Amino acid sequence: MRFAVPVFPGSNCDEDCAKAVREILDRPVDLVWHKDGNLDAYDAIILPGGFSYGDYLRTGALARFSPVMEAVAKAADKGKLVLGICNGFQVLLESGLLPGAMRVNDHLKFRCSIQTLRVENNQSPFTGLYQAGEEIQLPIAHGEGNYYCDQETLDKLEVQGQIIFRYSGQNPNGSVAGIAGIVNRRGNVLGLMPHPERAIYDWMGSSDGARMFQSMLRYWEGMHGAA
Amino acid sequence: MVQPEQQTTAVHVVERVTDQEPTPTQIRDGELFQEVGLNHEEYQQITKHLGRLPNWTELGIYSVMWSEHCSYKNSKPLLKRFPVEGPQVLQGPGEGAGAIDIGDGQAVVFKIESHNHPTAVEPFQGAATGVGGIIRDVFSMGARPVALLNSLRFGPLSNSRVRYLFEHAVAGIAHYGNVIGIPTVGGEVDFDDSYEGNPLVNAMCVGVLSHDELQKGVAKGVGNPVIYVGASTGRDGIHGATFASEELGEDAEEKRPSVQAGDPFMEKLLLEACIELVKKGILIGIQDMGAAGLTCSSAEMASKGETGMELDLDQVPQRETGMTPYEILLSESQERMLLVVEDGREAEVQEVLDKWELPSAVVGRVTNDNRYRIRHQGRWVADIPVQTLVDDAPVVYRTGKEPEAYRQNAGIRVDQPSVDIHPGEALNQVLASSNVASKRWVYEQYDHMVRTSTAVRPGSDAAVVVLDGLDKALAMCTDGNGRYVYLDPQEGGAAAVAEAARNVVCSGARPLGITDCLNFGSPEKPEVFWQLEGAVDGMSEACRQLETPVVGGNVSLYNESKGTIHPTPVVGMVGLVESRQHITTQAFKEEGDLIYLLGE
Amino acid sequence: MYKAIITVRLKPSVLDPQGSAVKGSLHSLGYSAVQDVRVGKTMEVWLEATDSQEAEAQVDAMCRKLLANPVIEDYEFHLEKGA
Amino acid sequence: MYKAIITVRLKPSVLDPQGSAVKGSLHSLGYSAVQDVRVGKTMEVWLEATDSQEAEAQVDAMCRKLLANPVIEDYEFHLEKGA
Ligand SMILES: Nc1ncnc2c1ncn2[C@@H]1O[C@H](COP(=O)(O)OP(=O)(O)O)[C@@H](O)[C@H]1O
Repeated sequence: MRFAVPVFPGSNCDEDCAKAVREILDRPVDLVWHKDGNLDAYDAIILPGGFSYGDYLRTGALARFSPVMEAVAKAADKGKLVLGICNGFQVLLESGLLPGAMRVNDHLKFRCSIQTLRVENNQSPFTGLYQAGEEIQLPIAHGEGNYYCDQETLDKLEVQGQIIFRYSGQNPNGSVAGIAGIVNRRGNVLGLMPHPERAIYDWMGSSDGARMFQSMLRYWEGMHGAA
Repeated sequence: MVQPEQQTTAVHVVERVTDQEPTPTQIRDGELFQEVGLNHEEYQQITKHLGRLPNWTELGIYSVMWSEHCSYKNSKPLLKRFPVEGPQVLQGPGEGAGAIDIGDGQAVVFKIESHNHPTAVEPFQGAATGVGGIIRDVFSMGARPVALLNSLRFGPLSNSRVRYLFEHAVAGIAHYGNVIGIPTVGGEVDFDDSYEGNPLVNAMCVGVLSHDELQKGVAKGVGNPVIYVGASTGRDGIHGATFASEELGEDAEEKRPSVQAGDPFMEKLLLEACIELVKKGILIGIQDMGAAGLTCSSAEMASKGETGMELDLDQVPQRETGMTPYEILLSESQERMLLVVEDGREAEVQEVLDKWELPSAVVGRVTNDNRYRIRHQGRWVADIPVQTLVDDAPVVYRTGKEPEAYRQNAGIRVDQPSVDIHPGEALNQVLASSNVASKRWVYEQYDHMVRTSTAVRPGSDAAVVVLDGLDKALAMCTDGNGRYVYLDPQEGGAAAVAEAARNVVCSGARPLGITDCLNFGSPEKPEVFWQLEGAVDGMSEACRQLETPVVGGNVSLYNESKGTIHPTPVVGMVGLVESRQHITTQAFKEEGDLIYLLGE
Repeated sequence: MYKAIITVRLKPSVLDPQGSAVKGSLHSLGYSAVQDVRVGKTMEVWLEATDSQEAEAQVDAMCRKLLANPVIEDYEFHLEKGA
Repeated sequence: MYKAIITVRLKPSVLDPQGSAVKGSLHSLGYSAVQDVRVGKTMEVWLEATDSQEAEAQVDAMCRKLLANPVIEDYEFHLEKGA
C-alpha cells in the first residue's frame, strides 16, 4: 500500500504524516508537490494540516485550486482512501469532496490541546480498529474548526452514519452537533480536525491515533490482500 | 565571466536625491543629524570618515548602523565580560545565532531577541514580527528551526490597556508560530507595575543542523552576486532600529515608524527555500534583513567578509512607488533575506526560489575595495568605507552609580518576615495571583505539538524536544526575574542563569549554554547602567560556574515610559538529554512515591 | 481599468461568532444601544476590461468560484470605473 | 434603529499578504486581467439612537476605540435608518 502526502505552500504537518505512515505502518510514502497533477501510483492520500496559502481568504480556499486537487478528486472517485487532517479537512470541504464549511472557533482563539473524542462509527475504512462508542484522545490545534452545515445536510450525515468522530465533553470550537470528523457518502474520504499523526506514541501524550493508520492498512489489505 | 568594473577612486556622490531632502550643508548648518539620533561628535566623525559632508542617504545609513540596536555602543564593553567559549561552542556571539555541538555531527542553534517597543505600539504585529525575526536569525545559520519560546512582561491585568496589549501580543506570537509550523513549546509570563507602559516581548528560537551546514553572514569573492529574496520593500519600519534605541515618549504613537506587518506564510516559503539552498551547498553568505533592513545586512556581510559591496537600488523589489534611497535602505519590511552566491550559479538559486514562488533579484556585487556604494537611478547616492559602519562604530564607556534605594534596602532585615494572615488564606491569595496561576490560557493558543517532536509540553519546568533519528533530546527554557535584579543586580543576574539551569536539569538534561536578552532602562542614567553592569557580572559568574557559555543574545535598552522597568535580563538556556529515558516531568506520578527536598 | 468593491457576508442563517464577540465587547465598553453585529469581508479588485459588462461578468465568476463560499456566504458587488 | 455599515481597510502603506495571495490565485485561475486585490473587513452594526447625529457619533467612537486599529487601519461608514 503506497501513500501520498500532497504538499501545498504552507503545509506544515506533511512530514509528520509521512513519519506516522513510515513508523506505524512501515509502508512507502511520498511527499508530492502540489503542482504535480498525478497520483495514480498511490493507494491512499493524506492531505496534511498546516496553513496552506497562509489560510488567506478562507482556510483551504486557495489550495483547492492546486493541480494536485484534481488528482485527489480522481482518486476519491476511484474509491481510494483520502484522509484530510485539519487543514486537509478544510481543503476537502472547500473542494466539495465533503459537505459543509468551516468557520472560526466560537471563542475566536486558536486552541491547541489534547481532546477526548467519541468514535461514532467504527465501520469506516479509517476506524475499523476502534470500538464503536470508544472514547479516544487526540490533539487538536486549530483556529477554524467550527464545522457548519445546514439542518438538511446534518440529518443526512446522521442517518447515513457519516459522522465518524464527535467531541466528547466540552466542544472546543462550537462545531455543529459536536462534529470532529465526517466521511463522504461512499465512506472513502474522511476529514477530521484532530491530528491522529500527533498521537502515535505514549510519549506524545496519547497513542490512539496509530489505530487510524492501522485501520486504513487493514481495510486496504482486506480489499487487495497483503502486499 | 565578465567582472564588474572596479572603482579605484572615489565615485561622485550626489548631494541630494530629491528637492525634499536637505543638502549636506543644510544638514550641517541646521544640525539635522540630531533628528536621526546622531550627536555632534558622531556627526564630526562621519565627516572625517567620508572626507566630506554626508548627504541625507549617508546620514541615514550611519544613524541606523550606529544606533544602540545595531552597534551595541552602550553595552559592548559589558558584553565582553560574558564567557563565550567552551569546547562545545561552534559559533559564539557575532552571527545571527550561536551554535553548540551536541554530538553525532549535529549542533543546536539558538538565540533570543526583544520586540518591546513595536509591541507597545501595535501588540499583535509587534509581537508577531518579533517571532518572525528570531526565526530568520536561526535559519539564516542554516538550521532547521524546531522550537520557539518566549518571555513576556506586562503591567497588571487589572488595567484594560494592559489586557488589550497582553491578549493581542499573545495572539500575535501564536499566529506567527502556528502558521509557520514551528511549535511554541515554552516561555514565561510575569505581571508587574513597572512594565505597565513598556511591556517586554522576548522571543527565542531553537534550531538544529549538521556541522557542515553551518552558514555565515559574509560577502566574499569579488564579483559574486548579492541576491535579495522575499517580500518586497515598503515604507514600513523606517528607523525601527533607532526607535528601539530611544525612550518611548508621549509621542510614540505619532513618531512610530509605520508599523511592520508580518506574513508568516511568506516566511514559511522563505524558510523552506533557504534550507533547500543550504542543503545544495550553493551559498557563500546569508543574512536576514532585520533591524535597519538592507543597510545593516549588506554592510555587515561586507564587513565580515573584509570586502566591499555595490548595490543597485533599482533592482530591489518594491511595493510602493517613489521610494527614495533613504527609504529603501532603511525599510524594515519583514520576511526578506540577502544571499551571496558564487558567480555563475544564479540559475540554480533561481530554480529553488521559483519553486517556492518567492520574489528575488540580483541587487548587487561583492567588490574588493572595502567601500559600501549605493546606486540609484544611475547615480551614486552613497559611498562609505565599510569598516566605519561596523567596526569603527562609536563605543560609549559609561560609569554606573549605586542607586539610593539599593543602599536603603540593604539595611532591611528580611530573615523574620512578619505576616499576620491565615496560612490557608495566604495560600489562596498566592495561587490566585496572575503570576502564579496556570498560564494555560496563553499556551493553549500556541501550537506546541506540530513537528511531532515535543515530549514535554508547556506547563512543566523546561520543554523537551526529541531529535529525529536520535535517542537524544533537547531541553529548553527561558527564565528571568526583574524584581530580584532590581533588589540586587548581581545576585538577580546569577539567579536567572541558575534558575534556567535548574529547570533544564530537572527535565533530565545537562545545560549546554545560554542566550540572553538584556531588557533595561536608559543606559544614560548612571543607576540603570549600574544595574546593567551588575546583572552582566552576576550572569557571567553563574555561567562560568555552570560552564554554560553565552553564545548570543540581544540588548534592549531605553525601556522607559512613565518610569523605568525593572531591570530584566532574560536567560534562554538549552540542555542536552542524552537519552529519551532520562526525560523527566514535574508532576507527581504515583501514590507512595518518596518526595525529596534537595539543596539548602 | 475597473475597481470592483465586493462584500462577502455570512448567510443570515449562519451563526457569526465574530459578530457576537464584537457585540459583547461593545456592550462591555458601554455601548449598550448596540443590538446586533455581523462581520464580513470586503474586497477591492482592480481589473482591466473592455467594458463594464465584461468586468461585471468576470467579477461575478470570481465570486462564485473563489471569493465567496456558497455554503455559508452571500456576496454582492458594484463596479467603479477608475483611472 | 439605525444600521451602520462600516468598512475597515489596511492603510495603503501596510502590507496586505492576503490580498497578494488572492490575486495570485485569481491569476492561476485564469483571471489575468486582475491588477491588484486588497482585502478588508466590513461590519454591520444595528443600534438604537434618538437621531442620526447621535448614531453617527456613537459609531465613530466605536470605530476609533474597537472596530478599527488606527495604527494600521483606516475606517469609513455610512448609516441607514432601518426598521
Ligand atoms: N546580551 C547579549 N549577550 C550576548 N551576546 C549578545 C548580546 N547582545 C548581543 N549579542 C551578540 O552580539 C552580536 C551582534 O548582534 P547583531 O548582529 O547586531 O545582532 P542582532 O541585531 O540580530 O541582535 C550578536 O551575535 C549577538 O548574539
